[in-house]
Amino acid sequence: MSGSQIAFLIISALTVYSALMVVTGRNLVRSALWLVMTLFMVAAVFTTLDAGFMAVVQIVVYIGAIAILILFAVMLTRKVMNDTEPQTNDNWWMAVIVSVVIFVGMVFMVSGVSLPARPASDVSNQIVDLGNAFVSPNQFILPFEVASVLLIAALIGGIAIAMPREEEG
Amino acid sequence: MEFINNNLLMLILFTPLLGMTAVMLAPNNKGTIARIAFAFSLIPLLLTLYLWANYDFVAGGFQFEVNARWYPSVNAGFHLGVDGLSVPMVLLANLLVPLCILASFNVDRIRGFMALFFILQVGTLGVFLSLDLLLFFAFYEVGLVPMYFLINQWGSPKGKRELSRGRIVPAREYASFKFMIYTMAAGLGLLLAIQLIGITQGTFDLPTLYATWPTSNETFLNFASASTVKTVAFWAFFVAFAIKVPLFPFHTWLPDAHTEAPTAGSMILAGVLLKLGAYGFLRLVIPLFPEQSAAAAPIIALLGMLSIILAAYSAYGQTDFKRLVAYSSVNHMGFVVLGLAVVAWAAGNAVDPTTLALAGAGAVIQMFNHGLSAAAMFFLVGVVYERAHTRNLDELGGGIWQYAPIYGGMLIFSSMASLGLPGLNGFVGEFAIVRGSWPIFTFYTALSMIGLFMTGAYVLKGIRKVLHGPINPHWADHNMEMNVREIAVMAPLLVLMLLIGVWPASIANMINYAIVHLFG
Amino acid sequence: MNTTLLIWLIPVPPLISFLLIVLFANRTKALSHSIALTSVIMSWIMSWIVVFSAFAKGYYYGENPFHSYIHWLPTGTTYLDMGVAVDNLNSILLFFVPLCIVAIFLYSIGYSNFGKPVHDHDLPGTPPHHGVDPLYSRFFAFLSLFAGAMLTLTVADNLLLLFVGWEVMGLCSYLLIGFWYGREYDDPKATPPRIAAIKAFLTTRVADVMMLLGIAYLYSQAGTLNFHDIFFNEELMYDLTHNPSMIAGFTVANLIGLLLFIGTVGKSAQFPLHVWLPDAMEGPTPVSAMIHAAAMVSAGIYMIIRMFPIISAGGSHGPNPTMEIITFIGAFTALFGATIAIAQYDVKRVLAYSTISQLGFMVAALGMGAYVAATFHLMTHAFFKALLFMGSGSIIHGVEHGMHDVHEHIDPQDMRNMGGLKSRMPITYWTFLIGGLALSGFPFVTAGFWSKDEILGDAWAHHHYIVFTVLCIAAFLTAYYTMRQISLTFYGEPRTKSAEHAHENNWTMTLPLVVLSFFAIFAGFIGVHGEFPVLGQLFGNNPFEHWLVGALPKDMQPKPFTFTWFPVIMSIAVALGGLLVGYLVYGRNPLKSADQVDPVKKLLGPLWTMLENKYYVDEFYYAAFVKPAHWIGETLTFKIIDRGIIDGIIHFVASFFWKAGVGSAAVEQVAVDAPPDRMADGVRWTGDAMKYIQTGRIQNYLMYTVIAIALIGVLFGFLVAG
Amino acid sequence: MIPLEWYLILSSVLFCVGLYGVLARRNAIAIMMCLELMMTSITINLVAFWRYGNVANLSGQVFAVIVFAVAAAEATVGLALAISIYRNRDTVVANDLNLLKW
Repeated sequence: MSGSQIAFLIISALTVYSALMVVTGRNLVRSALWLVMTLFMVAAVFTTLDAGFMAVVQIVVYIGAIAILILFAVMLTRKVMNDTEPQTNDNWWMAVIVSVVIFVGMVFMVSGVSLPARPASDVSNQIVDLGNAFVSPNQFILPFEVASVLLIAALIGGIAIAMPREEEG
Repeated sequence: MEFINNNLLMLILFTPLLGMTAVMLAPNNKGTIARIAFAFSLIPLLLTLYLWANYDFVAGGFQFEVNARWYPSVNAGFHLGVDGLSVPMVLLANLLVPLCILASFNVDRIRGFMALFFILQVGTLGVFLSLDLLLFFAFYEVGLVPMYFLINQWGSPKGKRELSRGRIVPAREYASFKFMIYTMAAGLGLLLAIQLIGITQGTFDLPTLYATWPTSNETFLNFASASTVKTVAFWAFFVAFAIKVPLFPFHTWLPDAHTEAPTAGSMILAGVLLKLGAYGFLRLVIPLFPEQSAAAAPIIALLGMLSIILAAYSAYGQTDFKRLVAYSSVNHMGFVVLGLAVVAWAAGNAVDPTTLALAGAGAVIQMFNHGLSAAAMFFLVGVVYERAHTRNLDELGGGIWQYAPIYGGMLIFSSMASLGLPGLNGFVGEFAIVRGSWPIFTFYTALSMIGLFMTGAYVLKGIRKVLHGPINPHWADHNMEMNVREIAVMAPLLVLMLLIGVWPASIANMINYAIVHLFG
Repeated sequence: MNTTLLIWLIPVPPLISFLLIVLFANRTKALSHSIALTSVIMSWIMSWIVVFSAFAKGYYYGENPFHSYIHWLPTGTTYLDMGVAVDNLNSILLFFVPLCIVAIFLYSIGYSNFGKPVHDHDLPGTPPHHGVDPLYSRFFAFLSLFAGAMLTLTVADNLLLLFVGWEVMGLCSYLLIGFWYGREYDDPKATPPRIAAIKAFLTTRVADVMMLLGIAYLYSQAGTLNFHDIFFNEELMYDLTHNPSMIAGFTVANLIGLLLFIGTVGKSAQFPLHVWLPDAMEGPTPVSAMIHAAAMVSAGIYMIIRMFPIISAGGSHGPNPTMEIITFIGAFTALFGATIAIAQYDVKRVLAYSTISQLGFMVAALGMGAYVAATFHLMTHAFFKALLFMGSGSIIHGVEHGMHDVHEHIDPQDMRNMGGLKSRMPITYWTFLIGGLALSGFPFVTAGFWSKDEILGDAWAHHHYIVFTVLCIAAFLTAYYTMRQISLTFYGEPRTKSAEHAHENNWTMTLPLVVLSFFAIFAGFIGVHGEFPVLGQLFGNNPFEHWLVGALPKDMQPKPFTFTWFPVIMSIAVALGGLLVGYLVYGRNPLKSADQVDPVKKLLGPLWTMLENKYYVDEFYYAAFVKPAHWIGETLTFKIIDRGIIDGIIHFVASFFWKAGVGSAAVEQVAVDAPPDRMADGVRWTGDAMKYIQTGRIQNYLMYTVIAIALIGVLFGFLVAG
Repeated sequence: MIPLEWYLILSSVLFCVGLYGVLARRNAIAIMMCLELMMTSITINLVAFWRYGNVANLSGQVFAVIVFAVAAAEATVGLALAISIYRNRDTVVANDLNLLKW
């Protein structure tokens, strides 16, 4: 077992642990903070894959934007649900079973999948390549633009939905 | 003006739908709906008066024709046109509809009532206007449906009718059903006969058929000779229109339907719908089947005579005022049929032109007159029923004249018109018919005098049981007198009855030319 | 203004008066009678202008009468024309009809108690006892229409317009006989006015429909209904006279004449259609005068006189069946009516039967070809019978007032309740006496004598001996019952308190009586037979006859019969004899009390009962015609034919289809509907059961989805891997 | 070197944990957080396959970026919905939102 493997295991353990804390936590604010932790750990996972850019994006977008957004939402809606109530519904046991079954199935599927690792030198220039790939007509300009339109639409939609109705104001 | 001249018949035919739309969209207020319906019903009337004034009856023939593609795959066209026969009938229909509407300001569910009435108007007008067999049939059937609902939904709710073996059914359902089934059954044969003509001739266009069909020698699908085809078609037409007239022994639907229908329904039924049958004889049966008509003329005359006599006796035997008036319709239409029989006879035999013209024009005038007087009588029955809530002559018991002098005067006036008092309209038609049929069907004419006599008997019975008699204290707290609206319904009818009685040439000129043109 | 236009205008004022009263003046009593009276006076003046300008034209003016017409009804390429004409015949009617009408109108004002206030006890539709008739305006409206119709009939130049007036009069008689339609009698056998009205209308209608056939027949044969055009067209008259009709033994003209005569039988109340006339007495008395003297019954006679050329067609070549029938019915009715009249107590009913009898005289005269005599009697009869009716009305009115004064309840029309009125109602007495003597044919000074003598003389001269005998007996009875009536009413002592308190009526009622008395005496002198000693020459050699025959074509004009003494003596004898017998029985020994049995009743026994009951004709008609009509109407045609047979067939067919429908519906339920129905049931049941998974909660749906994916995955795994 | 399998299993674990959360949590915002977890697990997969596949082909990373974009959009709209519902119905409990019940 190499050092990197040990590091991965530690990171994985932390990831899983924090993820579990997200789904089981009674306090939503804490859950949200554990979510930040999880996402941070995933960024760490990305670094083990030599995807530094992805790690940075993970931190900036997920933690910096989404997680914070969620935190705000939690705080805005906080008063309707206090910590004393059960945080799971009546079907939680079924959810457990289903999740475990799905997990077993996935493990069954992925076990035995193995590809030879590429040397780290192959991935040297990835940020430049990624930038080119996004704006190159031959590669991913269309998905990229669609994604940007999607974001704009989501933005406007979010505003439109959450905006108070006139008669309320 | 140019537009009106070019589309006059289309306008007359479809402006009632405008009224229907207006009624449907009107605010939900009884008075408003009624007034709107009345106002819109005047539009066709005004257009018809314009038509009356502009129809050139000396030239005769079909005028203001409209001929559009309608059902090209079977060669049926949307062909409208009027001649001196249809103009008076259209006028009659469009005159009676506003009066009927004016008479029905108090019905419940008025919106539906008025809307159905306008549809009924379209149906009847369509029959009088169409010059295409298939179109004729279509409109003929359109008229049935609204009438069915008018009787079924707005008929008198209390009546019971006892069937065989003591089964009792609500009378209005029985009557509406009988009306519908009877007329539909008639229509079935009519439709088959129309198809027969259409298949052999390849067209449904009436002016064309006038020229080709009576002389055509085509066999039908190679198995029936031309004369067989014509005879079968003739009897199908005959039964269809005999039921509609109605002619003995096909008349029993009429007393039931008339008795149970709402007042306005009875008015339009007696005033216009019965005329469809007689009009069918003149427009279709006799011109299309001259030989067969001439052969059947004695039978037609016999049935006409039986209608006159038996219906007069039946009317005399009634205790229900409305049923009495209903039977009087059969009686009066019997005279129309007697006149038609002469026209039919003339289609295959040499007849003095004066006789023919008198019989034919007499029949049409009688149709018009009966439309006026029967409508008036039914309305007056409705007036007394609305107040006394009974139509039973014995329960009314006479003595109403003291409380309702205007009503009494009008009832006597219209009764006398219906009785055929000279100087009023009924006499003109009856005299012309009697004179016309005397040289041809002397015996039947003489016998039908029994019916004419009994007409007097039942009319006077009605007057006595309603108006005459010592003051009946039972009606003292009912306001029996007519109100202004009801007088307004009666006034035009009374004026027309007097006008036609005194100066029959006012309508007879046009009719006379039409008869000469068609059959002379 | 030219004369033909005036003729058009003659019937118009009363018709307009009718409309005006009905529409506008029906609340003002004074205005109503002013309008009505003015209108008939206008008609009267116009009529007389026309009549006298006709007289000025000379005797043979009938060939070119005042005539005017319009196209009334188009008949193919020709027209049925309506017009008016005045010739020698109807100028005579125009002379006396408007005069009588004016008298009647004036009389009606007093008769209806005008001037007294409306009394609460007088209900509309019943005879007024205390005040003015509540329906006063309506009464004048109907009278106006009646007058208008009569005048229309008189001036008509064709049979159809005549028929129009004829029938409208029928309506007016119906309305006026039934004017007191609310009246009820305690006696169940008595006919209340509303029934009498119907009886009158329907009985005459029996005749009218026959007459209509006659008109239709004539029209179809002649092509015109214009009197002048038919009678003066020799070719046409020849055809009508010689062509056989569908009935063997009758020529066309005979049959037409017979059919038209049936109209007269009804209108002029000849046997067997006389039954309506006595009951018509239920109407107010001016109406009786109008119907029985001036207007309606005269119209019937006028019509057959007018149609005389048709009726008498072929008569010169031997017996004409139609004329024989007419003569027989006339003579029979004359006797028949007279016999009934002797046993009646109702003052108006006596006159009613007298009218029937006198009309029989006219009909019989016409049947014998006595054209002039019939017309002459028509005129004189109109005067004296109008006088008598109004006199009887005056009597009744007087007795009613007596009744009102003493609060007694008797029948004011029953002659047994009268007596001694001579001194109490002098004007009425004297005028009634004049009328009665005229009716009896009192020799030389009354109009009735001359006209009746003319008829008898004609019958004798043309060898109708049986008819002559019958008419003589009838004339004797006429004089007898007239004297009986006068005696019972005026002579002796009052038999009731009411009669004792009766008093003379006001001038509106007596003035017409006086005027008509004048004519009842002097109208006879214009028709005295030219060969009558002294008087014939004195009165201008029978100007009436010379004038009247001008209405006929020259070859049809009857020759005056040769004067003989026998019929004159006979008519004097029967008149005086009848009066004498009547006086002996009733005048010399007046009844002592109202309950006293009639002296003749003992003598005649059951025959009297039969006469009193009018030979039971009404009862016979009721059993033979009215009851069967009820049965036919209520049971045969309605219940048996319509409801039973026709509806039975329809219901049978309907029930057949109904059963077929029920059967096929049953088959369909089992064979066709069941499988899809059960399937549908299953689907619905499943849906019902399954709907609970539709919780509306997104997480549940997601859960199902994931489970499904898991299952599919497992399955897939087994399939692929296994 | 770390075998690809490990990443995939990590990703699976993360996914299933998220799945459990989505199915079991009552709070709508919590559900949203769990959705983010699931989404993240997918990016791990994508990036891992890039790293172990043809490195020159950047599809894996590109898709990962697009997943970020989708996640951001989803979070925006989802949270807006949650707030809107909260405003209208005073609840963010997913079980109470059952208007589309049978």
